[in-house]
Amino acid sequence: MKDFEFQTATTVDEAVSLLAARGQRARVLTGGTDLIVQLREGQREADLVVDIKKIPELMELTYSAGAGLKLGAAVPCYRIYGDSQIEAAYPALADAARIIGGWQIQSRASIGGNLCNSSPAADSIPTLIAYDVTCHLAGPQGRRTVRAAEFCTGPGKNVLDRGEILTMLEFPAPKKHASAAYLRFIPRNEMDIAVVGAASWVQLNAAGDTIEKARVALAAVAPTPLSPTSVGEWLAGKPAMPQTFAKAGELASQAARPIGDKRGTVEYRKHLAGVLTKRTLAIAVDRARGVATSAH
Amino acid sequence: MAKVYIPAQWRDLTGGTADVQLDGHSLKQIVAGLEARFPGIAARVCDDGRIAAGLAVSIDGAISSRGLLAPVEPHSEIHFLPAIGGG
Amino acid sequence: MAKKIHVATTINGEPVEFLCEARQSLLEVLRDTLNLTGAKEGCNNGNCGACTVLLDGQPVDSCLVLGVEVEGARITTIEGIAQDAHLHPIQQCFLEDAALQCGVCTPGFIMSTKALLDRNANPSEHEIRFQLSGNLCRCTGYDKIIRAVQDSAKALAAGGRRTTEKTARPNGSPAKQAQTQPR
Amino acid sequence: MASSSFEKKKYKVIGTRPVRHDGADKVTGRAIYGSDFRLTGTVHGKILRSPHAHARIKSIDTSAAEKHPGVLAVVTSGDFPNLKNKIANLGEGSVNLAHLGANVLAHGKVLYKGHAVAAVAAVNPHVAEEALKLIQVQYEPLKPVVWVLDAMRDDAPLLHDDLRTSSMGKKGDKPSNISAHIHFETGKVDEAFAKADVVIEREFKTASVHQGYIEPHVATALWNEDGHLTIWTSTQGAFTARQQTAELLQIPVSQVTVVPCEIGGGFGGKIAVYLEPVAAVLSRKCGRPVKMVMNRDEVFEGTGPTPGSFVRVKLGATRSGQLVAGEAWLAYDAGAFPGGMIGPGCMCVFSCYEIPNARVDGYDVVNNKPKTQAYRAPGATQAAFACESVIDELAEKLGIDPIELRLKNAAKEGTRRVDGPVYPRIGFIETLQAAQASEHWKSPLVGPHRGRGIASGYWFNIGLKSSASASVNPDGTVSLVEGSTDIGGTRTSVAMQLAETLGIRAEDVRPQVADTDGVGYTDVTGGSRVTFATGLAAYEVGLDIQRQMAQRAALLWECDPAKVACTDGVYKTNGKSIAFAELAGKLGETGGPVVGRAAVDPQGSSNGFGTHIVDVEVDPDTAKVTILRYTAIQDVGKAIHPSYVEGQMQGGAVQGIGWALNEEYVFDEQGRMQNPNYLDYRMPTALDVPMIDTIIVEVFNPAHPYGVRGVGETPIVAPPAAIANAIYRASGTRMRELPMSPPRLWAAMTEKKS
Repeated sequence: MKDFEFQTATTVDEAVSLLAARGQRARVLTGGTDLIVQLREGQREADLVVDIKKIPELMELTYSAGAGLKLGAAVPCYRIYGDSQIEAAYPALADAARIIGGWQIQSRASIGGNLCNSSPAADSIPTLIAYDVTCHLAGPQGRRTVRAAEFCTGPGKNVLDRGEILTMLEFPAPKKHASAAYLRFIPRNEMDIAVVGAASWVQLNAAGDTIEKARVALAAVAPTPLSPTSVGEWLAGKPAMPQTFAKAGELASQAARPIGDKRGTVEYRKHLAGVLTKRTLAIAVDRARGVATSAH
Repeated sequence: MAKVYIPAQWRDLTGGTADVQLDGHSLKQIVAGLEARFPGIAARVCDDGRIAAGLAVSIDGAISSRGLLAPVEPHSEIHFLPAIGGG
Repeated sequence: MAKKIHVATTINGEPVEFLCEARQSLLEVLRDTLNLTGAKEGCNNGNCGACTVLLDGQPVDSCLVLGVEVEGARITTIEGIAQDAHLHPIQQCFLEDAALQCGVCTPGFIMSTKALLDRNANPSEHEIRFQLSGNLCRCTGYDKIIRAVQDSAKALAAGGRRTTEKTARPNGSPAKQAQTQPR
Repeated sequence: MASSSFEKKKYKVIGTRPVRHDGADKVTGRAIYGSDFRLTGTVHGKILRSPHAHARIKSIDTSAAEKHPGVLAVVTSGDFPNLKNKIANLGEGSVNLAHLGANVLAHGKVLYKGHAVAAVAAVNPHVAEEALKLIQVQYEPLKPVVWVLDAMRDDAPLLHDDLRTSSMGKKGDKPSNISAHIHFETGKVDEAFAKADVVIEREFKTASVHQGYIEPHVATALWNEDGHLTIWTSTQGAFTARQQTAELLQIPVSQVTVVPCEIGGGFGGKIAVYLEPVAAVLSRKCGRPVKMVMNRDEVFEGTGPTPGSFVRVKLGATRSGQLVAGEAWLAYDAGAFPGGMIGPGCMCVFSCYEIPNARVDGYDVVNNKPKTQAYRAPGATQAAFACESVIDELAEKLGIDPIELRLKNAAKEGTRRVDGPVYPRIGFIETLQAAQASEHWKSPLVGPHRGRGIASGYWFNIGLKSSASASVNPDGTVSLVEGSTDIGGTRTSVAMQLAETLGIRAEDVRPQVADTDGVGYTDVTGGSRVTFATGLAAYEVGLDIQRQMAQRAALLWECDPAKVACTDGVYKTNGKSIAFAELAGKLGETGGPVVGRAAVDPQGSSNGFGTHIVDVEVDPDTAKVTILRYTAIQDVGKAIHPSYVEGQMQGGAVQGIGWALNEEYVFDEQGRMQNPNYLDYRMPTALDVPMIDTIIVEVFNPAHPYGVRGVGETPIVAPPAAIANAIYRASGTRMRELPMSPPRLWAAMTEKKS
């Protein structure tokens, strides 16, 4: 691989000014599990690599039942599922964090990095969309926020401007009678890229028998992670039962607009979008009712 | 006499004969005997004085590595086969 | 030629300093600069785990870490596992359980196993398989590796000594060996 | 050679499970594999590879690369001798040197994406890679042909203008991509089919798969000032690597020393040379040791997958289940150059059964894929997938238990194979009986979407040449030197046979694998031959030492050496006795060192049969297959070190599971591999398989003193068919294409539903 200059930033401002000066020729390093591969294989080139893991703000991981979760953009995945409180409050986040690569990858890779890599097949992004996460950005023009659903703009593309970095992901405080789940389909049982991924978030009524509100998000069925609002809207007010999940699956299947490639055909991906939507809804509803359910 | 099986693809030279009895103490002698009876067949067996590449000779059920020098017993059974390799 | 950067780190408990180019991976530095060739390169893109080392206690693919990133870090490699001229119980169990054939994936598996047993002293078979799924082995079919991990857990629980009883076959049946008399 | 007394003998060493001699080095990271070896002053080589699957090379301009700072040498095929179509015999098979050379560095044409075109040596691998980008190659792209049946068509693009079909030595009259046609025929096939009560004919396809060894290819070459070339490499056979390299460079073999480093897996894929000759020429040009290591994508794109295939099998049987007729038509990829695995494919397709009337046609077909190489029972797995699937279907149609049907038709001693030869004592029936008696087969499989499958497999297991020597140390230990590179514990399985012969402990033999100057010629570690043939050499070394030791004892006792007997390592005569170790301490005073030696060349194959049972569950929604339980049963003759025998069976089974379910080369329309990495070329992880139960069957092989048959290859043969048969029982869908990956199985299940 081509050599590059390496800088370690210790403040957000320092990172932003280093990156802004070089534009597209500068790359951000967090866990490196995408970037190093891309540089090595020539998919990306960089004159400057800026390590942002030493910025305290980006390594922050704080949770409270009232304020929700603040997940620094560079926090590695293992710290998420290693925290039982966070796992209990955001089980779909733990579902995703646990299956991004193998354990060695999870020791390094961050959810923020997964989002910024902006792969349509990224495992964590449907979960961020389902939880309606707010992305905090910092750039030469100052700070701003973007909803997770609006972050990605194309395969490998996103809303980040020149010199701008993701600093933190803010998860709304968990609500009563609400929960979520993430599942992906892969041919192996680990170490694979999602053929299709699906995250479902549901808010049930107090009795736990009706879905009041829902969000479904899908991976690898469109150029960006897809959040078919039609599915969520249809689910509102429906009984929380298998027939409902199956019908929602059909809607998700219709909303999916995948390509056929080495990982799966168009028909198979559309079909899987339905299967996984159905299954994640069932798990999310169980969890919302307080039944501990593993997605793996 | 050794019994020599003629591969199906060589029977164009033997008028369809599928096996013959031949005298010989070595494969070299057997091949000479074959050639005497079925002119042209030696060119299928040998290349440059050795067993042709891609060909193996089985004598009494065992693939021989001794080429034309392989010993042949009075009641040996001889087959010509594609060579095998292993992983 | 590219400029080199000075890095100070700790490897297997000893302070180490080296110079490297920014593009060099930790794996390259360990192998080519520091002559610690126990970590192996199998794929160089984080998919096989043969280069697994512990970085501040966490298992990482050293091919996906830049040498310049480990400034101030603590690194443990396969060379740092055996203590006082004795094999680590995990190494001993891998040996005795014949959990290696070609052996090229073995250092990575041992490092991941150590990381696992450091956190979970008694993992289930499923947990072992899940946590080791970032390490590929092409020779063994994993059976004997999983048993070696189970035996390592027992050995560590017994204070590092190998317990006499090897991990039982599934369904409690001993390894079967059908004898057939020649006719 | 073998006496029946051995068959009943109780062994002291054989059948035990000592810790392997190289074990400590391998669990501490100290063992020196190819890429761990480094000489002072080493520089690094990298290869430029073709982006096209099929193209003519119009020009190569290396001038900019040569000027790049840090570059020491650049080579192309022009730096190699011009090799004519000379056939070199490599022991296990032969090779056309012109083809081998053109595979190492392309001449005139590139024949697959990843085909090596030029190479650079530079101060480090990064600089070498930079220099590769500066080499200007002008290509004239040609239409590629990838699928084997497409390549056979009359209008297919031709890879080689001069290639004509060889039918057992008879050449075709026009250029073709079909390099060979094999034909076997026995009995009256058409008549027998006409009379059969039941006839089933099916077609099968398999994708290209790779051996997948974790260690990439690597070589370090030093062309010394005195003209001697030394190569440190990772190879299955140091002597064949030496011969190939010498032939390609047109230098005498004595001018080349190949040092086999520890090897990180091979499975058939590390027999052909790729890097060795290139590193050698780079070293000659720059006067420095040159080390070359492939990246993983180079391993996938530039080294040998095993053939993708198309196979048609037709079987005819009586109502009672007697096979009366068989027909098979097989077309296998050869890849870029002729000489694939079609021969063994044809010989193995019906090798498990006695079929009185049968016809087999096979075609070796060149196409725009990397040159195919052996992979564990090369050619047999594709054939068994077809035959064992049809057998299963036949059993179902006839309402006969699949094991009973196999037992009724099983090959046994005296069975004449379709290709002609007659089997000696073999153990196929015993594996079927062991399967029948197994707890797995007897226990019911419950639950929806689950099914149990069974299939059998065969591989020849070869003999070939092995050399060994051993010297007795004064402390009673023995240092053994052998030539078989140790990929999976064979130092120990060979040493154990020497220990058993001498009556000493396995730990008292120190085995060492020597380089090509340190030991007599030894063929590759392959063909399941090392424990058999090198083990035989070790046994004969033991007899040689024993004879000499008896002479020394006779000298001490002033008696006739013929009067000295040896049992279990104790030498005795007339009430006097001396143990091996004590006698070893007296060698200095009785005539000096004792060195035993042996060179063997056992003829024939030892015939390994296996039967596998598998339980699967098929997800009815996603068509994903989960392996629930697996049992591998095999006749190994004699298990020298049972742990490593089990390990071979387990490893082979899991490779077979990968081949069955997910592994495949995915090509785009331009013939470019889409998945040259471990993420998308999906080998099984630990989480994808259960424990693999093994049942070792021991039917003594009369051709070996301890009855060894070899074990490594047979276990990969049965799994795809066994899993296909299980999937059918779980889902009602018969899969006739590998891999049976979720998208493919889902499509088949969906089609069946509609």
